[in-house]
Amino acid sequence: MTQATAPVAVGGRSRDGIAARLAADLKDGYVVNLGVGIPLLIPKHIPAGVEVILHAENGVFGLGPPAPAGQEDPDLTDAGKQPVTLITGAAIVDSAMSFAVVRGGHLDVTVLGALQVSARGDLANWYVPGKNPAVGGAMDLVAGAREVWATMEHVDRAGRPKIVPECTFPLTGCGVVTRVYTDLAVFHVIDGQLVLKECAPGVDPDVIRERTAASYVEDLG
Amino acid sequence: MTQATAPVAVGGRSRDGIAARLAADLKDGYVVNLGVGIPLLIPKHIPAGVEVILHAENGVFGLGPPAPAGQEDPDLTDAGKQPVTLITGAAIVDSAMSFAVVRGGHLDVTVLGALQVSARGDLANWYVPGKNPAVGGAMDLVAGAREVWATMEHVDRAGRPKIVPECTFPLTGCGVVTRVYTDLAVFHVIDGQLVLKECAPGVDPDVIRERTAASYVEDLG
Amino acid sequence: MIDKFRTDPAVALAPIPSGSCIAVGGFGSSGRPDTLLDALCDLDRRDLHVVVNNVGSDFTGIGRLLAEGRIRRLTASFPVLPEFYDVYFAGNVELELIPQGTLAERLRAGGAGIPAFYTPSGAGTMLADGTFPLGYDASGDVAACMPERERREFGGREHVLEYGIVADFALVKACQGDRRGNLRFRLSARNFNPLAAMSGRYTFAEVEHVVEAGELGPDDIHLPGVFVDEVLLASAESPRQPAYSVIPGATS
Amino acid sequence: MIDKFRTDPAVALAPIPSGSCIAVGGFGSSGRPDTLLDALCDLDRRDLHVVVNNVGSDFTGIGRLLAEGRIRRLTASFPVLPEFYDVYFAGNVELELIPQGTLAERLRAGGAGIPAFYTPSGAGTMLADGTFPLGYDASGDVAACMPERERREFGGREHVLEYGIVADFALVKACQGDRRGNLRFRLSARNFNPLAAMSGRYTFAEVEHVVEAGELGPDDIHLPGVFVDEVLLASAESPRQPAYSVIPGATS
Repeated sequence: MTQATAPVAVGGRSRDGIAARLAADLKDGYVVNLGVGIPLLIPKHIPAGVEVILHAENGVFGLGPPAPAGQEDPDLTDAGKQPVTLITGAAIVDSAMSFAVVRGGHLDVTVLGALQVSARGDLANWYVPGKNPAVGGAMDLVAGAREVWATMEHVDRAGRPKIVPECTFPLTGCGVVTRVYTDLAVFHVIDGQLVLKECAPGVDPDVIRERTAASYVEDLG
Repeated sequence: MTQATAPVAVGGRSRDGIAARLAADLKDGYVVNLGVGIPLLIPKHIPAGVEVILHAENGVFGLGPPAPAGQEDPDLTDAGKQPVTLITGAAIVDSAMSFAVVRGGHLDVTVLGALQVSARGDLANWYVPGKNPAVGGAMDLVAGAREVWATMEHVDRAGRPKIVPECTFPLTGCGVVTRVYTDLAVFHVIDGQLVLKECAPGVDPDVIRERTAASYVEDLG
Repeated sequence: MIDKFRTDPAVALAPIPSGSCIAVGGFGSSGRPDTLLDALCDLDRRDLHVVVNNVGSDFTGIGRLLAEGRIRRLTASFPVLPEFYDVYFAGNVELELIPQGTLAERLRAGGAGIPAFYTPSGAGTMLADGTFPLGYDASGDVAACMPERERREFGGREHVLEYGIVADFALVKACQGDRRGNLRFRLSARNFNPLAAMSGRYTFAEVEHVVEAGELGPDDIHLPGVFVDEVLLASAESPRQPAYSVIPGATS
Repeated sequence: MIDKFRTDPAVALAPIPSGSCIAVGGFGSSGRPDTLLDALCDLDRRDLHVVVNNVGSDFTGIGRLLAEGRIRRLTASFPVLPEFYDVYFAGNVELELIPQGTLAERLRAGGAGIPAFYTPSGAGTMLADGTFPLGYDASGDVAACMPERERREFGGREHVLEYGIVADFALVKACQGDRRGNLRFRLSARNFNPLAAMSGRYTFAEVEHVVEAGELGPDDIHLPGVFVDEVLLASAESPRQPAYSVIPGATS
């Protein structure tokens, strides 16, 4: 659609590559909530030997893969209303308990797609003004999870940076993002300050700098 | 012990008689919490055909009679830590849910013993200063139940009225009592005002007046 | 004897007047009480304030209420159905958009006698600062906004005050129910159902299976009957579920 | 692989320092985690802030902590044990006396990320007005009172503000537990256990029966393992329960 203004290709990770890079940071025993988009690519990249409990906000701890064709159960869906399966030893709770876990800080990581992330870790991911507003559990997840990892393309389809000094889209939460995984880089948010920790293979730090509107510190040690 | 100052006998109901009179006002389907003392005499007086769900604040809906000797189960006690049984179709919940029911107004009646009831329905029943303080669920019960029925002897062992203008013992709740059942009378609290509704058989209204320190309205229709 | 079983949804729901606030369970079509929602439509009730997590993706259930113009205000986290927004932007329905966890907690709080609580969810966003349009007028301008939330810091962090929701009625769905109103749900169809039931001053439950008192063990009841006033059998048209799959050893 | 099973209570609880705030499940001796409480005593931990509904009636469990002088402050609704009050009035332990429903809700709130909520329970009483003695000095005078609660009207009725309790650790007891920490309780031994577990930043559960993952069905788990960090087998000295009695048709 916007081919004319599309950014020049600079290498970096595919969407699956972003998911795989992030999955490598998941630790054994983590309880993890995955949003839609790139986060849904993560399960197949979780390293062997790492057992992660996937949480669905509608009350499932221990999501399995999508239900095989013909075995869909209308009483067992994920937060996107897709028929799913359970792992052995999964637990079901009601929605208040599901969010008690989230808000109470018992979720290790929530991985969310993002429209924008600001220099101090503000997140905008729920609403594009003029479109249809819906929030779901996003604001609870970013307020409650111990870690909020945003995953996204580094720039939007028009080539505009998505890591910005201040979010221009409505906020999901203030200062909540702890890491950003993009096709080009991995940032951590440390003491309210974005820190570039990694460039994707073959991506030069200068390329990241010119495609990032927010100021950040480099710590590529 | 205090025989010398004990009140002159004036007839009226026995403790079992108070319990039976109160039990006659329980309606089919009521969910009822019973405190210690006279309230524990109520179950055996519940009229035939009236099904009442007895609640124990430690999470039981559907208390049965005390456990038969030799069949006590340490995992099944009432709020007084006594081994009990369950009725068919009883439900167990945790303590937060147990009090969600109470505080949320889903309990039809709580029946409590009382040290004092005031003219406007304040209740004192949890603490005698100088003794060992313990509150349990009393304050939640009086704050939450739709009806709070106080049961007690009309006067204390020294003959002092227990229905008083203002409670002198520490309050359990303000304006919470909706009925009072004593050996001599039945009062309702209507619009913050005590109303004498019934004299016990053979008890003259004058006897009630002289043994009641609080002002009240008579409506013996 | 306590017998909360009723047979005719139209008779059971007849006391619900137009204009009521009704909490409804379900997450999409999963655990949604379609038998009761259909009966409410057939009774021609209007001007309803519906509290439900989402509208769903078609014109069944909440979608039918919407399509028939019966909803005055929707309190939800994720409306989804595009036609809902058409009606919203046209000024024909109000939308109170609430973070999902806050919505669940508000329903529970209302049922639990907690008039208000503080939560970090939504602090610093347009769902708390009084700028989110509750409704539009016929010319497409914002007619009213959701009220600004009271703010307060706890532990150095901003929180907002949210109020318990006490609905006039609740409509929920369960897998099993007995004559005392004890309910047991199945898998993720549980979701908002226990909370909507708690929130209702008067609660109707449709169940897929009517069971004898005692058939549900005391430790197997998800919601005690004290929260439920009437129990009806779900219509046979409601989808029946096959056995769900457990993937042994799968971790994702 | 997630394996929360531990075998030695002394090793498991060793990281709990003296001075900790510890939430404990149980109602009297029912559902009380005596194996863990004994281990804590054997580890000689002192100066503890214990949050538990009641002390019990003898010198086992919480009573042992008390008898050995390990408690600095007790947050409870119903201490009961006369010897507790001797220590309280002598100025050797503080008592934060909380209505039982408020205590349960405060534990849940702390675990659920709700920093504070309003409740009508206790409004207008000495447990809310700042006059209840938190502790005494050696000469028997009141050294400090419980703080006065903030008050606020909702619906024309006075309520008090109560804070969520986040305990450093929680000790709870369940009937069954699996390697992921999923727990199932039995009858009224459930009581405060799920709430104490939620409140703890780090939670230890003793279980009467260790079960395989999957042995507890997804709808049969009372507390999901996400709230539990370590699972230990209850000591064989803990009382085993006979089958409880259901009185068919009994209504009282």
